[in-house]
Amino acid sequence: MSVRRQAGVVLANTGLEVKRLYSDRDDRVLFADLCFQLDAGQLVQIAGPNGSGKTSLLRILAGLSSRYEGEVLWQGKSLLKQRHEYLQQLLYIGHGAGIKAVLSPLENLRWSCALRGLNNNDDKILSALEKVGLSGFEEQACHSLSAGQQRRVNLARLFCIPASLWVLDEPFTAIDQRGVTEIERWLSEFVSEGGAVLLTTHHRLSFAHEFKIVTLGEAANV
Amino acid sequence: MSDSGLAKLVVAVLRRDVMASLRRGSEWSNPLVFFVMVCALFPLGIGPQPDRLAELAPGILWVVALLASLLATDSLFRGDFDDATLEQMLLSHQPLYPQVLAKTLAHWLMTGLPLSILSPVLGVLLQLPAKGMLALMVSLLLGTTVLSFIGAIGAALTVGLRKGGLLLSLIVLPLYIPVLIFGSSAVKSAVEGGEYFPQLAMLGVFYLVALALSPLAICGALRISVDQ
Amino acid sequence: MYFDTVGDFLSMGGHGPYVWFCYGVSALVLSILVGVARSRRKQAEQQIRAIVRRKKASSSSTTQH
Amino acid sequence: MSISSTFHKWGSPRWFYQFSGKLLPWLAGLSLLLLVGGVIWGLAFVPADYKQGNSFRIIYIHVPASAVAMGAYMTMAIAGAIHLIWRMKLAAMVMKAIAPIGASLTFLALLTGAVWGKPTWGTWWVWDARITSVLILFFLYLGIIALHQAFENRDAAAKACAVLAIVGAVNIPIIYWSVEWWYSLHQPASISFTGQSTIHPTMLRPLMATLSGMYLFFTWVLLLFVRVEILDRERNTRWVQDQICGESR
Repeated sequence: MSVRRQAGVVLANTGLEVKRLYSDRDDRVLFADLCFQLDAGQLVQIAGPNGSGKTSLLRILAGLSSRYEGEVLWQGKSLLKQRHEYLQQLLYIGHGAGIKAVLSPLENLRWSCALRGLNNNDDKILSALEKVGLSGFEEQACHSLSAGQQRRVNLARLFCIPASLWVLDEPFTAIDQRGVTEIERWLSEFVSEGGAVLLTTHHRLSFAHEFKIVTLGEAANV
Repeated sequence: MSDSGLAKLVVAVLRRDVMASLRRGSEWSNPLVFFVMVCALFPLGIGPQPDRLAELAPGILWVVALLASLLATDSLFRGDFDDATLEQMLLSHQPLYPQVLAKTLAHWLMTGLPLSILSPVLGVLLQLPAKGMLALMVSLLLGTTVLSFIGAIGAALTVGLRKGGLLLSLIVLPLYIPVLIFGSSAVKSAVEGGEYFPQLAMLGVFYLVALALSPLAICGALRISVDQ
Repeated sequence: MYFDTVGDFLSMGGHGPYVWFCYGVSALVLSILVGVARSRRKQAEQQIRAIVRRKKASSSSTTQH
Repeated sequence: MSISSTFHKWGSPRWFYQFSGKLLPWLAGLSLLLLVGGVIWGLAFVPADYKQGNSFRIIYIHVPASAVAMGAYMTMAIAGAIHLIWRMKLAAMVMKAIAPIGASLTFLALLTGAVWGKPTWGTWWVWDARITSVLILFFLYLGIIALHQAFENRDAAAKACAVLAIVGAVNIPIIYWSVEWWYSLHQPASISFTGQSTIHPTMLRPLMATLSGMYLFFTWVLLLFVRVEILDRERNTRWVQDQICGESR
């Protein structure tokens, strides 16, 4: 119910494939020879201490950063060659606010949806806001919401923008214990419907399915 | 991508930026206040003689309008960069060009447009003859748009830097020169009773060139600034 | 030679100071450019030698143990 | 295929370093010969200008400096475009190296222009079209240098400067033409010096010598800077270490 795939899009088995990825920051190697695969219906957690390059990795995989060597494949083809198709399937939520504080949750999400070519879908936005527990706050300016609520507005994008790959940078930041359990449930729902999730977190995931953990920060010690 | 889809995208971005700017208030009012204050400083600096002021008015008004527009430019992408909504624009599968175009136009609506509308009042303060008012307004309407587009390139280049403000002026001011030359010259010609349409036509050419080309540079610059 | 005497050549009909100043500053600026390039090259060479020395030191210490 | 392989070769810092090493002595010798020879020729042997007297002799450094400064900006913009389009690292190094050289030459052009103005027009600074254009070029260079310094990340700095250099290069013709137009509007009648009427062929020949000398000098210094940049960037590679430590032994 949470995955609204666009009609005609058939998910290939191989989702994201990372081959011999290398990145450094100011002559300090973040990771080298990094390989992993994320298929449809899977969740991969990127783990590692602060400064080990988790956010850098996610930004590379989202196509925001070009500071890497190696290959990133999406459905068997290089990311660089099919950026448009890839972005249609990708939903990236970074650790930034992702919302304009002076606008209301509804206005923020309307704009986010319009960027993805989704217009006049207030129903979906309202139900997404309800799902993240913000009904009643739709028209209130975001700066009057708490940090956790603001984070939830940002996460509500998961439910009003169709995608088959979620890339989430620390989605549990500022979220309370009950909210964390909820988000874990959403993730497992999405995965069981064939979605793929890549996330970083310091939190111990309790997740219904099996999931892979890719640990960064070991390459740097070599 | 259908044309109506693009139009909707432009409208959505435009509406969101105008709304955000109106709510915050300072974003559109500060450049105006700056414009008024600096124009008021000139008679204090060079003396109150009406004929002297009248002679200098076209140049003063244009230079101060240019500076006001420049000061406002730094905030064009900075807010979106800080709250990471810029990432959403870059990661949309829809083209960046119309989004950037809409953002820059929204910025002009909130800065250049009120500036141009207010300019006759300041013209009166600086003893600008009535003959020059129309030329002043029209030249500012066209010229400040060009300034917004050129400034947006600089803003996009410096948005990832912590101290972008002063640097932005350094890299953008030389590029403003043609607009300043033709804008102030239009007003001057009008005051002297001459023909000022050629200057406005030139500004119109700059307008079209800036409209077509600068979003390309802005898009590239934004990608570079986010990719650090 | 266009000028009759060396004194004429130096004074250049009163324009001497301007002309000589221009050429003096030009010579200075151009040689500074070359000098800066040279000194930066020396710096870079020193750094690279230091890197090589460190590499050798570390490789010889590992072979001993 | 052949174009791309040529590009590949040219883009290889190692190849460029070794190739440019062979050019350096020739460039240095020829440029100094032409510059010094042309200047001596222009200073001592060419007859004085009948209007300006001897102050016109500044032309032999002023004109080459401004012409090469202008050309250098365009070269920088082209290098920037190559860097952005083909992601060639060498182009980024060329771009970075040109900025300070170009700025120095523009400064020289401004200074010699001002000093020339004093005996000729009786004032240090004239807002004439040419000198104003050079001033704006100087501003453009300063902007590039400031932008480059502001970035902590080398790659981002190079790309940002490339965009700015291209934008500047597109604007330069517009700016120059605007300034020309502006000057024609305000030109005071008292200053009616025009270059063409007074330049005599005998005056022109030394100018050709210093002009080509300045181009060669620019190329020489540019290569020196780019080579240092290559050493800096590739200092952890084997070939650079062999190159430097092999030379000393």
